[in-house]
Amino acid sequence: MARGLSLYAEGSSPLHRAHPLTKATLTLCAIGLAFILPSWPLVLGVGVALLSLLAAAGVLRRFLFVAAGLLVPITLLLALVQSLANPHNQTVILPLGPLAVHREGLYIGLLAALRIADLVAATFLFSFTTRPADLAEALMQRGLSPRFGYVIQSALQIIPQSLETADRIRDAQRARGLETEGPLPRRARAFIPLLLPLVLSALVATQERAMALEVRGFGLKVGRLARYRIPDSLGQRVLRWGLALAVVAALAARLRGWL
Amino acid sequence: MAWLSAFKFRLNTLGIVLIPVCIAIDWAGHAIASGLRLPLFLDSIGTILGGILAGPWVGGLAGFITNLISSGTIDPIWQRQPRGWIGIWILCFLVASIGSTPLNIGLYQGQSGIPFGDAIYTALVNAHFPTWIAAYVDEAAVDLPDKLITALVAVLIYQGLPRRYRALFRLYQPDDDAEGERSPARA
Amino acid sequence: MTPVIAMAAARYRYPETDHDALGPVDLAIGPGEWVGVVGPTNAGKSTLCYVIIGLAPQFFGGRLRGEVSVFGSPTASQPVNERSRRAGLLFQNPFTQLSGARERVDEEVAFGPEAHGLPQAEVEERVAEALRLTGLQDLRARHPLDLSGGQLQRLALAALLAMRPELLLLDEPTSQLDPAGSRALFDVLRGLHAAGTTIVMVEHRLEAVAAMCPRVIALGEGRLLADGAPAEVFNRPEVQASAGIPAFARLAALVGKGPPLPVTFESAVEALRG
Amino acid sequence: MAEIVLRSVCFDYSSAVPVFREPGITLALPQAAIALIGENGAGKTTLTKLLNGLLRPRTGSVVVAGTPVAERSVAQMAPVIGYAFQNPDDQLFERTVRDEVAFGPRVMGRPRETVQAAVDRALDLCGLAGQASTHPHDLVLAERKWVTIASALAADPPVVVLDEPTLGQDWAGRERLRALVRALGGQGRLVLVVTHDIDFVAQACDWTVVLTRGLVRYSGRTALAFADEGRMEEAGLELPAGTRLARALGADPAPVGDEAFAAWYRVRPA
Repeated sequence: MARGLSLYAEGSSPLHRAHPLTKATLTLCAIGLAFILPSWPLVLGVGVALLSLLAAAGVLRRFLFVAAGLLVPITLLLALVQSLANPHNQTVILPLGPLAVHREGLYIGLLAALRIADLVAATFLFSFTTRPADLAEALMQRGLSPRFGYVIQSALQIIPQSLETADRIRDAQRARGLETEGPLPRRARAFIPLLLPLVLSALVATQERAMALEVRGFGLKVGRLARYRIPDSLGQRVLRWGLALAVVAALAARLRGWL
Repeated sequence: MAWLSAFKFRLNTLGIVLIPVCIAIDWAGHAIASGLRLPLFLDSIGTILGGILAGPWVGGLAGFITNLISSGTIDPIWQRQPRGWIGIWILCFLVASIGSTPLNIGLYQGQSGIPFGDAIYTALVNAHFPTWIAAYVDEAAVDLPDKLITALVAVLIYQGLPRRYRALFRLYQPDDDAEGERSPARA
Repeated sequence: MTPVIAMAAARYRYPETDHDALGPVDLAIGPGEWVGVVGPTNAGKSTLCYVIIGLAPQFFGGRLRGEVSVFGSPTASQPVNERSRRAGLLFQNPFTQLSGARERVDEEVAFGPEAHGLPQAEVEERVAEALRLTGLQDLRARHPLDLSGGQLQRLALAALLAMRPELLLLDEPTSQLDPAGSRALFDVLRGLHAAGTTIVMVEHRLEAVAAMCPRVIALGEGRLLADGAPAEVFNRPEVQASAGIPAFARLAALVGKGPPLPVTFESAVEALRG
Repeated sequence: MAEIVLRSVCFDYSSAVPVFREPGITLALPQAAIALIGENGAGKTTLTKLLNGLLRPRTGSVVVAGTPVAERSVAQMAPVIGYAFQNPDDQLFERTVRDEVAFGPRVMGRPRETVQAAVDRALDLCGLAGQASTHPHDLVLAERKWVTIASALAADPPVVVLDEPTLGQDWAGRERLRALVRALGGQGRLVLVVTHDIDFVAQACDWTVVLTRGLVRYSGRTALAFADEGRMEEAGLELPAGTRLARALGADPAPVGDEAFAAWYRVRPA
């Protein structure tokens, strides 16, 4: 059973073993390129590169499964609204009463959808292959305060727990006679009895957890030592700088009108 | 301007532990709302509550991390008065709608991705309004009722909390350095 | 012999309340003692733990009067997180005292030693030791939330033991556990006691206190009602009226034995045999 | 008249791990104070959740107080069967203990005066009369647990389920709970106590159900429930204090419960 709010999938591919900062750079640069590059073949190229990386990490099938539910409605909505309403619209493909489907808007909508697909693929590539604990550790080794490291790690753990608590609360309140089905006003009235126990018990837990952490020495002003070494390499460093330069170059080229 | 002291950065262990909890409440609020099939997000209740309880940094960091709006720009003491509550709503609404619009323009050609708002967008663009106005109204039409109810719920929850929790999490006191009377609790 | 815990006329009041939750209390607990603390709900048992560890007043605010010192230094002068090097407090709820930020049992145990800035080799050594003492070696790679309640409470204990505390306070450690979970926790405590750790344990299961703790103190409305050997303390009428009577003493009384009533299984068998 | 009847109830959370496998659980429980005991994972919680429809059986039927559960929603079962779950913090949300206890009967749409009277009665029974206007979260855990018990009683249901009610209770709390469970059982209600506290079972419950790995191993008078030591061990349970003591003194069969212990001791062979 997955316990943290993490999509991390165990694996041993080079991507799994890469330094978290390398993967973070890769993800951010891929997103940057997807939005800087102006024409669809280039944006598609970024997507294909990301897909092959997903395949290399052995998570392509999982990505397609998760992404489909996310991307299909966005694509439809973007294509529909932009083809109906976009300042660049000129060429009518299909008249629809007072509105009309336009070629330019359709292209713009689909290009935007393609960019979002790149963004989603890049994000998933990162989260499928990176353990959140490793990311937090890597950031802390680069100087992030351990308190913020705690916030990041704890948030990822606590969200799914609170969703489980929400299920238990729903059971308890229904057993007391609370209806959670039916017309909208009745469902709306159920919101507070379902949410408030969660808030209150979360505050109880916060107090107890804060006390327990103090008792374990949390917040001591001591030099924090690395928990474990996260392997980095010259190659990865070169790759990180190379990717960053590529984004800068693409931006410059775009601004200069070379692309 | 005494209330400016609320922005001084400080976080104790309790504040640190509260941040992920607020994020979790954001998520749970949204999960419960969608479980009940309510036509609202209600996904920033924890953020606002964190802001009211422990001040701008807790609320702000929670909001920032949930990648949502920040309640962090309001003074918590001011928030405890009724006229402040309307302020919370207006502010959350403004922060959410103004913050989201450039993002929507950059990512979604100005759409909010909510059919109701996007219908307004379509109408405005076809009436030859500039895209950024259409994009803002699209987002605002979605945020206005949602943030109103979110802020209302958060304030209601805050008022319903046992006094000891209201006091326990308060990192900012009107009389900030007063010793002793910090929080009532029982054991 | 310097006491581990020394309290003189100690009184504590939570903020915004109009009565002392604890005190006045005079108490001295020496190294290696195992003291059971009994008393009804709201008698001040948890408050006693908070005062000794320093959470009251450092965390709660409020007002502490009289003298409280642990290992010879007054609690007021030392932050709780610094005291954690020598003293630990185990809470009632095994779930809320986990850091909530770690995904493995051994990483959770390492949280404290890391916060103390210990070198990695020593952290690992301490984690291994704490897991061994609590019998969790085989579960070290599990996610904490996949453990049972009893295992979770032993994990919380292991997280404290990794700091190698000389003083261990336990605030109703078994109140959320089933009998098997409680038995396993008590077994760990017996080992720690034998190894010389000073233990102060708040516990509602009077039979367990009578069987394990050589010394018992009974609290009522914040004050010390009795302090002594279990057989003596549980025979005091004022203790019986507030903290209650261990099951074996109740059964002996039922058939007209005592006083003094036997408080453990063995002594009850002996008393009732005659 | 049996208040709870389960016929051939099979249930699984996922088909890989059945909780109640073929041919399913068949069980009839009378109006009495009933203990449900068994090791962790035996299916105790699953069984209680089948009684109000929080879980629905794969096959078989469940009838509670004459009401077939399959035909009702969970909320519609609430007037019939009241629950006090293990963790009070999963349900408390009102601003006063009184409002919290009134929540159930209120959402059931009962008239205000009826609710008032029922709430007062429940608060009295649970020793909360003095704390009616306190915020539930200003009470300690053991007291919050009493608020959930009062909430379960306020709707005046013929069947009450208490999940681990003795956990965290002090001695006085246990005594009050024992009196309450006995009284409810004596009033012609069915009170089902899910517990690991075997002393409490011996003192408060007339009837005991032993569940082991999804099978009903025993359902009958508490006095005879602990005769089979192998069964107790399998269920991960100790013997009650009195039973253990009598056994050490040579009793066979050993008495269960305080009165039985005293009676046995008086006439024991020297």
